[in-house]
Amino acid sequence: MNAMPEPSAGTLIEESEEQGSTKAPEHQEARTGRSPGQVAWSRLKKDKVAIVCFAIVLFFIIVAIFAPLLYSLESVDPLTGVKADPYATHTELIDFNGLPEVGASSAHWLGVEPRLGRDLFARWAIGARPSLIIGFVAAAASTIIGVTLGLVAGYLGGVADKIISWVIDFFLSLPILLLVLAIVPIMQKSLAGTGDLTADEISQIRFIVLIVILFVFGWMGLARLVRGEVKSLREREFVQAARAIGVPTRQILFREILPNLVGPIIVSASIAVPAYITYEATLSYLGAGLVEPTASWGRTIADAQNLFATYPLWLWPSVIGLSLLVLALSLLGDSIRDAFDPTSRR
Amino acid sequence: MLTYILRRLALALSVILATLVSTFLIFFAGPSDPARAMCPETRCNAQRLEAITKSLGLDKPLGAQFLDYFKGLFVGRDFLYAGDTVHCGAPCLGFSFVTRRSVNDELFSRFPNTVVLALMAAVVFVTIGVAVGIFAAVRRGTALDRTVVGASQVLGAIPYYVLALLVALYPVILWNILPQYSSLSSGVGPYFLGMLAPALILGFVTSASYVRYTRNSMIETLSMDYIRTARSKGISERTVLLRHGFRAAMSPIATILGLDIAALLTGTLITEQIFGVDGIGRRGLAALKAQDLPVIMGTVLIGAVVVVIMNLVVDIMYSFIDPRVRLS
Amino acid sequence: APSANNGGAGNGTNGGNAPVDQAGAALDPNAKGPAPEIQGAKRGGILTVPYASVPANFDPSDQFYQDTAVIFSLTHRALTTYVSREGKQVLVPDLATDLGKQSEDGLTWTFTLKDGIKYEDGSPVKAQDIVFAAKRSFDPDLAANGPTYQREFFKGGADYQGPYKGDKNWKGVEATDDKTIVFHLEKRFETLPYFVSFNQFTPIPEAKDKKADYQLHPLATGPYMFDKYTPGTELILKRNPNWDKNTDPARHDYPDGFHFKWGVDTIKTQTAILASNGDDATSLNWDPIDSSLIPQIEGDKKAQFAEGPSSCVLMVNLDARKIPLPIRKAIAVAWPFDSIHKAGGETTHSFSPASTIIPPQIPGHLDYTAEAAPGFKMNGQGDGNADEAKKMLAAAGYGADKPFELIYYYTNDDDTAQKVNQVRKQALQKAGFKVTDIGVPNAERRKLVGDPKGKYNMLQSPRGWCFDWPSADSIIPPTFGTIALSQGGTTFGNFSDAKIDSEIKRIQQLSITEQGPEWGKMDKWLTETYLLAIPDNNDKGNSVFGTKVKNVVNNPNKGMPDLNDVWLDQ
Amino acid sequence: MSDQTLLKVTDLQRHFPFREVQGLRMVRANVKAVDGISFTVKQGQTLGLVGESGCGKSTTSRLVTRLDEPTGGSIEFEGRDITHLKESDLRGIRRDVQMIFQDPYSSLNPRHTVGSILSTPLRVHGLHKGKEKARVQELLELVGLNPEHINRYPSEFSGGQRQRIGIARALAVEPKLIVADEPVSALDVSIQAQVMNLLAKLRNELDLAFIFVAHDLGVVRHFCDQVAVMYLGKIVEYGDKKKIYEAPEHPYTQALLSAAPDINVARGIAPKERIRLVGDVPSPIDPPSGCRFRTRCWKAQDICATQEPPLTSSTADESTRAYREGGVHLQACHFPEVKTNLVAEVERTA
Amino acid sequence: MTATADTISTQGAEARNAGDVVLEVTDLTVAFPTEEGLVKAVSNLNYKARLGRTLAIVGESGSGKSVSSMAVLGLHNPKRTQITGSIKLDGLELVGAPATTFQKVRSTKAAMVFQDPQSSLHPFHKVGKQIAEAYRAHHRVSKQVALKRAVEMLDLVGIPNPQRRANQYPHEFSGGMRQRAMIALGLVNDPKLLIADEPTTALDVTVQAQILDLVNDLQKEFGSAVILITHDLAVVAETADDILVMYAGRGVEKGDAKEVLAAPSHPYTHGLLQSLPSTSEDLEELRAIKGSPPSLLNLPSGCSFHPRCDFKSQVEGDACWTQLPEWRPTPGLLNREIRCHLADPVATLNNDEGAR
Ligand SMILES: Nc1ncnc2c1ncn2[C@@H]1O[C@H](COP(=O)(O)OP(=O)(O)OP(=O)(O)O)[C@@H](O)[C@H]1O
Ligand SMILES: Nc1ncnc2c1ncn2[C@@H]1O[C@H](COP(=O)(O)OP(=O)(O)OP(=O)(O)O)[C@@H](O)[C@H]1O
Ligand SMILES: [Mg+2]
Ligand SMILES: [Mg+2]
Repeated sequence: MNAMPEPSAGTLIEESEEQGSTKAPEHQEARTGRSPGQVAWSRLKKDKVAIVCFAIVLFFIIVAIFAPLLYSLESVDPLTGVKADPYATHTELIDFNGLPEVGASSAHWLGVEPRLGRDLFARWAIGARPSLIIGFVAAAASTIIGVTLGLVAGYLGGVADKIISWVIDFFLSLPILLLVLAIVPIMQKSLAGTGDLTADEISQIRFIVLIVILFVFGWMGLARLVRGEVKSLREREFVQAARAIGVPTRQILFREILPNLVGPIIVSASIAVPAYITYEATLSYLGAGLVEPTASWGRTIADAQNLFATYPLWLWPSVIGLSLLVLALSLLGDSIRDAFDPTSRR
Repeated sequence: MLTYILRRLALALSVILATLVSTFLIFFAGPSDPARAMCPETRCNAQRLEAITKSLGLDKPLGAQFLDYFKGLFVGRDFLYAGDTVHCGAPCLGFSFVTRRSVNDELFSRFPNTVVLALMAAVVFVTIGVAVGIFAAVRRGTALDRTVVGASQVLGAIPYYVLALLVALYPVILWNILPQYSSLSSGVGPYFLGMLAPALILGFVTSASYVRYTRNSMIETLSMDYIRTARSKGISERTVLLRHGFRAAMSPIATILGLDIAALLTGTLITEQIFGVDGIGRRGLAALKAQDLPVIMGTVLIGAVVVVIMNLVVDIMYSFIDPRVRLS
Repeated sequence: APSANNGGAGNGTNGGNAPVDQAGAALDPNAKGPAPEIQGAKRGGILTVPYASVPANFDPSDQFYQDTAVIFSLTHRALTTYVSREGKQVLVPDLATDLGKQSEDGLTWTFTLKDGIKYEDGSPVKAQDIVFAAKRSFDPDLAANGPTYQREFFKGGADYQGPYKGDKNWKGVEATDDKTIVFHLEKRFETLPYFVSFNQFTPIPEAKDKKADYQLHPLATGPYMFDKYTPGTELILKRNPNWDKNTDPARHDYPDGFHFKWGVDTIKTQTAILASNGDDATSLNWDPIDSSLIPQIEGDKKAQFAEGPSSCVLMVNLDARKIPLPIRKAIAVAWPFDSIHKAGGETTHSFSPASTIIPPQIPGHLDYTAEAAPGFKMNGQGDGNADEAKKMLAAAGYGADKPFELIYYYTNDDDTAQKVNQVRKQALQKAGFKVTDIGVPNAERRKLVGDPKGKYNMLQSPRGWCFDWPSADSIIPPTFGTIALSQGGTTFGNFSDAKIDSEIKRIQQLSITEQGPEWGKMDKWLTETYLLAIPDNNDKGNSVFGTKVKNVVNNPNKGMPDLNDVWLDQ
Repeated sequence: MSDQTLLKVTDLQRHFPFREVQGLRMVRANVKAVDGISFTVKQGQTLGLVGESGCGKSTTSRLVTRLDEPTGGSIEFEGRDITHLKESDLRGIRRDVQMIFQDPYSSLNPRHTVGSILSTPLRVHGLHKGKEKARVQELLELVGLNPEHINRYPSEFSGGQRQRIGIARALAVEPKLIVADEPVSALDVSIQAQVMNLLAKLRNELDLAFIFVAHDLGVVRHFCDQVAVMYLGKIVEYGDKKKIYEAPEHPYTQALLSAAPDINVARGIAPKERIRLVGDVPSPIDPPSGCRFRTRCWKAQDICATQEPPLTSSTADESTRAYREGGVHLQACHFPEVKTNLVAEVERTA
Repeated sequence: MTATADTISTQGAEARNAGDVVLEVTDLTVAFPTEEGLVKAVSNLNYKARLGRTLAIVGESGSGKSVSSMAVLGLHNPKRTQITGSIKLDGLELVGAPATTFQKVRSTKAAMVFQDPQSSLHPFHKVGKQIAEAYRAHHRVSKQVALKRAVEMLDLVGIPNPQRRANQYPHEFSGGMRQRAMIALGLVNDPKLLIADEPTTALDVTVQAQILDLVNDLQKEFGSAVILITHDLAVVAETADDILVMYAGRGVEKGDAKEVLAAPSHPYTHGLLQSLPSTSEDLEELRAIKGSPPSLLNLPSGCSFHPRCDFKSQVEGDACWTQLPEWRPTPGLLNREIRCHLADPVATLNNDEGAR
């Protein structure tokens, strides 16, 4: 029978009965041969929105990395005789009411900052850095915490689960914005001690404090998600099979369960990045974010909020930069989720 | 069911207690020194500082301070002030370091404003969010759907306070289309009208996420087997969508809604600040600037209690929405 | 009072309106009520006054701030008060029949109450009530933020703890009968008539004292009384039916009431008031004008803006113990006045550059401009000269290899202060100084700069000084006398010098009219000889008001308008 | 087939405790999923477990494979008590006792290739060191899959093929006993037959013992030597296949057999008697007193409510075929009665 | 089963003559465009359902049983489904009919009982209300009357204490009772056709027997046509009159149920029967059909079953993989049709059995 020609493709023939038969079964092309991650990736590559968003994010990353190179393209200011620098103040370009006397020019593509006369383009370009660094670092850190605690709670169950779930509930009950606003200075103080630190050092400490606070208050969602997933995965038969085989618990967690969480974890992390960026900007607006002389979009928006009519060049580039980055990141997050879970497709 | 409620109640209490202890430790044992913040700049000498420290009760050991605070919460406590004992009834949140007034007065008098703002905003975002979300779900995949979802995403990406500022400035101040906030003392009408602008923008921006929740929930519900059953009965598509789809799709939304309202009760801070609404968020922010610990703590505690209670309410409410939970 | 300006430590460049010269000073012991009508003034309407800061309380014993003083002058009458006459502030009797009678030795002052003065509830005001109020101002809890002159000058005042905790037999102030109040002093206090215009000398009936809660409704004696007060939020005043205008030489009662709102956003409020829609047309705000609105108030909204000097002078405080005089001069040469003002958000309407310690509105003000180096005038203007400062440093033996280190604290939880620090630091570094800028939260900074043993060598407390009454004896002694330093406080220069102290003592013995010119001379001498602090600017006050608000005039002693004279064009 | 006892289960119990508020009191209650069952499995023998949903079949499987810990009774494997062994001490047992699962979709980790799935047991137990790949390919061939598919993911295989991979995984450690929890329930008839054939072949070639859980009586009859019928956490009838099918004594077994639809009806051969049970299985939280089946039993009398019938050999009627042919046959009923005409018996016709 | 159907069921209904065709499906093709391509779930399906008779549709998972019957009630998303051919329900053409037509025929002319009663009943609505709603959708009656009707229906399907049960939620029902409630829901408007899609697959044997008995009893009382979808041939043997065997979206054999099962004439039907363990108890090995069903994205050319067919060598030439066999009567058998190229399938299949 097997000698029969098989002109039709697409059917699986399985040599089930004749043990030891060396004839290879026919290929079956309907079931595509890729892991779920690969499937998601190939879907993502076909998603036009995702690609555009990725390009935007990439653009901002490049801006951030090459910011000094970018603003060095501005020409020398004829009045001050120096090249733009995000930190150098030029009050000579400012009138006695604090407003710039120069507008946008080849020396200052976006003009200069009211009151201080710092180059706005340089500050805008370098201002992409804090957003991106805070977004990604805090997301990475909260992902690690969330996944670890979620895994432990979900798999071990019992007391560990009770404790971790309680901590999650506890954190979720806190009025986070207010608490964060209150804790930022307290934490900065305990890190920095009192006095003895210069503005630059303080601004660096503040940066770290912000990242820490953001992820300390941001891991619960993922932990809950992972816990739930692990709880259901733990009952899945392949995990039972691994246990029946005698695979040690740690290997079950990391080799059997964790790979199945890659999807939700990536999705959650991709949603966390824009959320943290937004949060940083909000904190800066409320005065608990980054401090001078750090250039950040959130800070610029806070500074410029009242001059958006009088001096629009100050506010809007940062608003647009921030909104565009957040939008691109969250659309990208959506695309990633869709790629992992096509049933939620738009 | 009763087991469940009792367990939730115990959990809620433990969370509140933990919030209490941890905020107390963070704020009171933390490195900031409110006495110094209080001490008048040029006249601050050692005795003066000591007197202030003493009058704030900060000279006692931390444990004793906590016990005092704790006692105040449950049975009230007495404060010594200007040679007089002032009684502060339970739940006593202490006395403001700055205004020397009872924190209860400070916060509870403002809480209604926050509640009104949050509820008005909730009305806005629930109406817009649910209506648009259902619309998008039913028209799933069309250009309209994509526009709605895209717009909600754009709205979510713009920093909220920029939008709020624009609203506060143009329609309210410059064009005078919407009235400015005014306190209840200037009349009920002006009060609610004045809440309109902050509630609208807060609600409108929040509705972005509700559009997406509702849409996703509705889409998921519409793929359920029981919707197919409903269709097979020969009832109209509208009935299928509303009586069968909507009902089930709304129950997860109700959960989120409860939590969001709870979150709004302490999260309207930016809105309150920008529109000058005299709520507890704004008061908390002012307390932060003045390092007025009892007020900060009071605000945080009220926030936590509200969240915990809302959580509880939502859980219990959920069990009424979903008979499967109710009777298990 | 110390300047409340922590952040900018500003100084100005080109002055806007010239300050009203010596406008703060005149006495009229014979003034009688009622106050003359203002031409064209109408009665009626509610004036809304939204502004940014939040008064901590309304206890008369605890008041020391200008905003509450302006509000209290609507509701409360003290022994004396000021009226504005042709731009000058004139001290007149208020509840008292005259400006007080001084004993021969100058250690006893006697005031007599007018007849027929009533509280808002109709009960009569008695001398005992004023005595009780004065005693109350000694309570360390209730009056924590109030002035402290009474402790320094009143007999036994240094140890007195007020009527609740203190010695029941204390006799620093007493009522000899229902109408007579007698002050017993430790030392001569020529300017006591000014001091008793403070709210601490408005009557409080002991029977109606509610201690901490009294502030919720302090009994009014002025044309208005508390209607509704929400601490931290708003205060609504209505007419007081028991105010008799015939006893009051200083107050009008044109509007039907006032509505104060606190903690508002300055820029939005000012924008709204300039737009004058609805209630905004009858609103007034006295926060410093935001620079974004300057085009408007210099343009077509000119009529909705008033400005004038305030009581504050700002200085760059140097620790003369740690910085030698040549270096102090080099700092003065290098100091980037303009940049600091710009970065601090100051505008031409918020200050005028100063070259003196005593502001122009004070009698005896001597207009001089000292030089830090030949040709380098210390007029609070310009952006400093780094090259010249470098040369001066080199002459003093400092250079790139051995820089002079300047150490100061600045507020790092305030955005403006951080920005100011940016430009200040850059300019000083450019001049060759090594700058150690220590950023701390504001509350922390206040403690650190108020400690004479602090690590800083400049910018310690005070940053400036706001006079409490229009006489230089409320400026020079508290800021240059070394008593403050020896008691664990800080002064301009943190400097202890017998010559300065004896000069202060000498002038204080003179009569109130003789003192003026002597203080003026001392001012010049202090700057030219010692340069303990670099004069920076005189603060200005301003008001922005709606189109229906009329007769807004700046009070040069307060930097704010007197609301007593404002009326609404309905 | 030797007579050596491999597994001995005595009075095995698994109660899942939970708390509940009743009135004003918090009470503890138990889901009595498995409530005292005993059986033995000898080398090379296959024990079938049948019963309605929720009667404790899966729980028993999980207890025997020690994926779950019993709350009472004992499990002995090759004479060794493994009832409460810790995970670390179970390694040996994990090699000897393996499990095959019901759902061919969830029983394979979608993130691992077939090669990795099959080499994990080898790695864990240190088997075939250095030659794992060859062994994996051997296993694939053993279960009738293409050994070249070693790098494919489970999603690339059909349900039947996946079940084969699951079987290969169980075989990888060369176990002595395989517990198969409904291994063919999720498969279509045509595929089911393939898998059943494979299992039968492996059983014969490797001399494996099986505990075979199924709810399809036909499948159990085809595959097992002994059958245990479970009802609400108890074994109600136990015996050689022939006895259970041809001469069931317990009313529940009889009802079960009678309820199963029979294809032979199409050939005009209908069983004489049809027993239809009413109602559903009661809750295992609060099982009926005495005989658990009494609430649905048509023979129930007062004694059934008060006294729990033990699992014993009935005083069988000598005339029954079952008695004549000998073999084990235990049942737990106060009023046992043999019924022989519940299943259509046909000789296969040509 | 003690049903008191005559009191409620068929009042006012037109006379029902057993054997009348209620549903005629002709050349039905249902395809779903997906990311990977067009899924042809059903191709060229033909069958008739008659009053008073039970038609069993059998086939392996994915063979298109559910898709074809859902097409009858128009339950596919019209935007994402391509349906061609003809579905005539009681003389009404449904392919291409507007939504309102479907609304009218659903529940009144044809009703459906789904496989999983747990997920097919709305968890938030009481059972009685759900049944009453279907009644009210087609009868202008008050809520109370509809609810009374629902209680009667629950009683009819053998739910004890129907009054109380009508007031409960689905999750308070056991699996068997839920399926009874679904049947009550299906019959509340007295439809001419009841489609039961694997109504017992999720149930235990003892409950399954109860439900199948119930369906049979009710059919006798209502005289309606029943389409019973299942993959359990034993169930077919016990309950169905007619049978349609489907493979990969196509019908392959149809005829009298008992006859087909006793003597199949299509290799696939034959293979299925051979795979059943119960009939071959004494055989060491079951005779499985090799391989597995094809992907619907890419059906084998010619006869879809040919890659798995043991008998294709007995067909002349390459017809099996080049030519789609048309329906034809089975040679030598009455009332039997198959789609197979075998010249004499009966003999061929008999030979096969004999050979073993
Ligand atoms: N982890 C658990 N906690 C509480 N109850 C459980 C747990 N596992 C199983 N049960 C209960 O124990 C009983 C027996 O369950 P089990 O899964 O062993 O049944 P089963 O015979 O395998 O049924 P099925 O045929 O449906 O697979 C059921 O009532 C089940 O609800
Ligand atoms: N909406 C859809 N989109 C794409 N493919 C579909 C859709 N609905 C069904 N299918 C596919 O159509 C085929 C036939 O499905 P159908 O549900 O009719 O099978 P069935 O015979 O009822 O099987 P089962 O016995 O498993 O219920 C399946 O392969 C299924 O995956
Ligand atoms: Mg099971
Ligand atoms: Mg189906």
